[in-house]
Amino acid sequence: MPEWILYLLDFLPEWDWLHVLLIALIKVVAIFIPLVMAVAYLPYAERKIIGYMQIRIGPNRVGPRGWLQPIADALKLILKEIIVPTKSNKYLFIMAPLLAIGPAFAVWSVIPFTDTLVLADINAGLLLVLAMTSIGVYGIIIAGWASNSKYAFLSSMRAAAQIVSYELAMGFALVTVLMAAGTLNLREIVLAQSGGLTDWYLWPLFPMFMVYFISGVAETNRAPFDVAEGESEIVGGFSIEYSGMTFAVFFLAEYANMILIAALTSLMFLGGWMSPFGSASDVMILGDGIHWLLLKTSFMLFFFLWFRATFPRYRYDQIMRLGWKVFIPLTIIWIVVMGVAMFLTPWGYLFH
Amino acid sequence: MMKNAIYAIKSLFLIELWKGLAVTGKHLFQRKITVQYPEEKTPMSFRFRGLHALRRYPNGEERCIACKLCEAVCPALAIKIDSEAREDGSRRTTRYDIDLTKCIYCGFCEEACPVDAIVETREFEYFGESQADLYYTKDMLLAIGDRMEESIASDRKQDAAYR
Amino acid sequence: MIALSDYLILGAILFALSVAGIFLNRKNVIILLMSIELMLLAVNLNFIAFSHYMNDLAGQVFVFFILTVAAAESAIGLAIIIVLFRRRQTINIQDLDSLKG
Amino acid sequence: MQHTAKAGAHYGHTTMTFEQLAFYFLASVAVIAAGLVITVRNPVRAAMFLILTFFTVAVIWLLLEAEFLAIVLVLVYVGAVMVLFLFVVMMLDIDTDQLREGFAEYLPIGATVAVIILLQLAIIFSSGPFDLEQMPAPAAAAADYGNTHQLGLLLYTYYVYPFELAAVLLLLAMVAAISLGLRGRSSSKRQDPAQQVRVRKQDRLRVVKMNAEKQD
Repeated sequence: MPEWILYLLDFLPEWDWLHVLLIALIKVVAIFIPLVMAVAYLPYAERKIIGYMQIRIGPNRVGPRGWLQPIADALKLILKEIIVPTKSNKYLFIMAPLLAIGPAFAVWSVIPFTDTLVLADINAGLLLVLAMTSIGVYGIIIAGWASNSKYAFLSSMRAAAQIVSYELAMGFALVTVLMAAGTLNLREIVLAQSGGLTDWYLWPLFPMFMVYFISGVAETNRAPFDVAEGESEIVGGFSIEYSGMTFAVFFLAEYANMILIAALTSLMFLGGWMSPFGSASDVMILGDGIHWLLLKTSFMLFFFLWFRATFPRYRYDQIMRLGWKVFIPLTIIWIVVMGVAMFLTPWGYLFH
Repeated sequence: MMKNAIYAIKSLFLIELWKGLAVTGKHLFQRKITVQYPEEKTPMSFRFRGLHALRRYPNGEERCIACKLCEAVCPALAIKIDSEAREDGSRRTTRYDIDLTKCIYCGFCEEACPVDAIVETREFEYFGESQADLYYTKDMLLAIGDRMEESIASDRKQDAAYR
Repeated sequence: MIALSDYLILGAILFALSVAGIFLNRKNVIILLMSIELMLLAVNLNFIAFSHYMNDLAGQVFVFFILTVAAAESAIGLAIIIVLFRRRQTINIQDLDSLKG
Repeated sequence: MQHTAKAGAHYGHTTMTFEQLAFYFLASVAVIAAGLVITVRNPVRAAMFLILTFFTVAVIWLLLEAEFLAIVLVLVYVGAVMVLFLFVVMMLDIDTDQLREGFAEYLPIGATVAVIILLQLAIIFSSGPFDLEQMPAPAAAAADYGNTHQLGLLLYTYYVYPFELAAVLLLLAMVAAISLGLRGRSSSKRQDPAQQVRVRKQDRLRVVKMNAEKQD
């Protein structure tokens, strides 16, 4: 915290709580603004990358190479009218986007960006992440129900069942990480992976890495698991009745969740801010630092977009089968095997 | 047995999925084929069916003889024709309207016309701010014909060999 | 500093509200289930407050078990409600009188 | 550095600490939300207010340094059980008006009973043994104190049998709920994706070779 901010705080009334609140607020804003910028530019990146994969060039009209496209989109969405359907449940209809975006941003409070740069370094950070992501489902359920539309309702039912199912696989995959690291604290999980490329949990837990990331794609309702949007079958899903700002907020929530899953994957399995060259390399850019986390997160985000450009949509019952009958048994068996290996066999060092 | 084993291995390592990703990944680096539309345009066939036009003979006489074949053949019922005898006794239209919001650009009117009066030009960049703007009357169609006679004639000439 | 009595009174208010809820929504099984959840929450709050002020984790262990039981209870309760609704097309308690003796 | 020391000195004579403010704010939100749970007309809104109650109480538990249980409350209740409630409320076509009959009729007695319970409890709780002198607030835990760790140590040693019993209970509940839900659903057009995926061309398609025949 810079000195001058503390100095400014000194002019305020001498209420303890006000200082605590203001300092927390400043920190929150410092995380929130770059995050919102990233969320705004992710759709642009998506359109560009998917365009390139389809041998197109994507948006290139607004600003040089289309760089101002997100701003134009945001302006358009802000200026549009918010239409509330006549027979909808008005309060819940307006509240649903907030319920969707709140948890998506709240989780960032425990994400460590570097060893020291973390808003709330709490011991049960991993649990908090799981708890917060599980709340995100309410926005979708309430949106579908409050819209008073068949398509929206069907979609919200689909989305809710899908999110709840894949949360289990995700949680179990993370249990293997915490078994290996021996802590629930996200910062310490990353520190346990220090050393270099070969010390990341990616290698000993490779199947769990795959399960976690694929579950993450399903959890965020992204292609090829985007049956909740399903333009061709349920005409746009739970956000069908939303327009203008309310739709934009859903949109932001989806992309914030994507970034979150990518960041968590890099923290859990790819060594977070750790340099792949190990601590031996002390050259400025090659050493540990926040840029590695950003790089890894972008890399995982690229996979999200790549999947969307490649795979056709799954059928709903196949999605549920994959979650319940493949991923959850796989993770449970892996946990048992790993536990036995760690404590009863001499190969336990593989997982530490 | 062997087949099942191969199948199991394939699905375990997500072989097919990686193949799919490889295809899209390869395309990421390919040369893009997007045409920058208003500045660049794709080549266009001389048979392109765009905005309609009514043609005249070189001496200035309008070709249409009000036979109403186009009106009859139009599947979208977009053409409306009224006719009357002119002072010199020849049969000519008093009204020839095309509702472009109904037209499906099938080209049947062109095919049906015995005197090559109604034709479809290559022009497709036109617009209207209201539906009424897309209701083209005889004068407007004749004006288009006058304006584009050159390209219309050359297109017909190119096409003549295949008629 | 917040006194233990503050937490206990908050628990008492929540408990009293859930008792009132059972009186007021006598016919709606779902709201009844929600009231019971609320009641358990009030009890859990007391357990945790005591555990904190007496420096004894046993209270939290108890809360853990209460949460388990409550989750099981609501899962089975909701399953029963669904079966009931499928059969009788209602969840009004007063209509469920086919076993009157 | 001097500066922060000065700021710290101010904290001594403030009227209200952040903790107190947070507690009273959260407590009032929890009470209002709980009141709305039992009075709103729409069951979906009741469920949403119950979620709000759970959430605020979870944050109050954080004040009590029970972080594991607070997060579990959010994870299990808000994240799973209340989703189940919402599912049931939304799927069932409930006639709310009929279910609200007798609300006004039972309001006096319900309120009376609630107030009596509340008064009794409040008199006991505020009578002395639970105030700050008799029961001082324990010192804030050290930064490296892991509530989850401590609770885990206790659960897997002293309470290991009850813990296993609870696990069995949950399994039982799961089996019971699934078997209740699956009863009498033979009409559903269930498909087996594994079989569908395994279908090969030669199972379904037969190419027939025929000689061309001359027509008359």
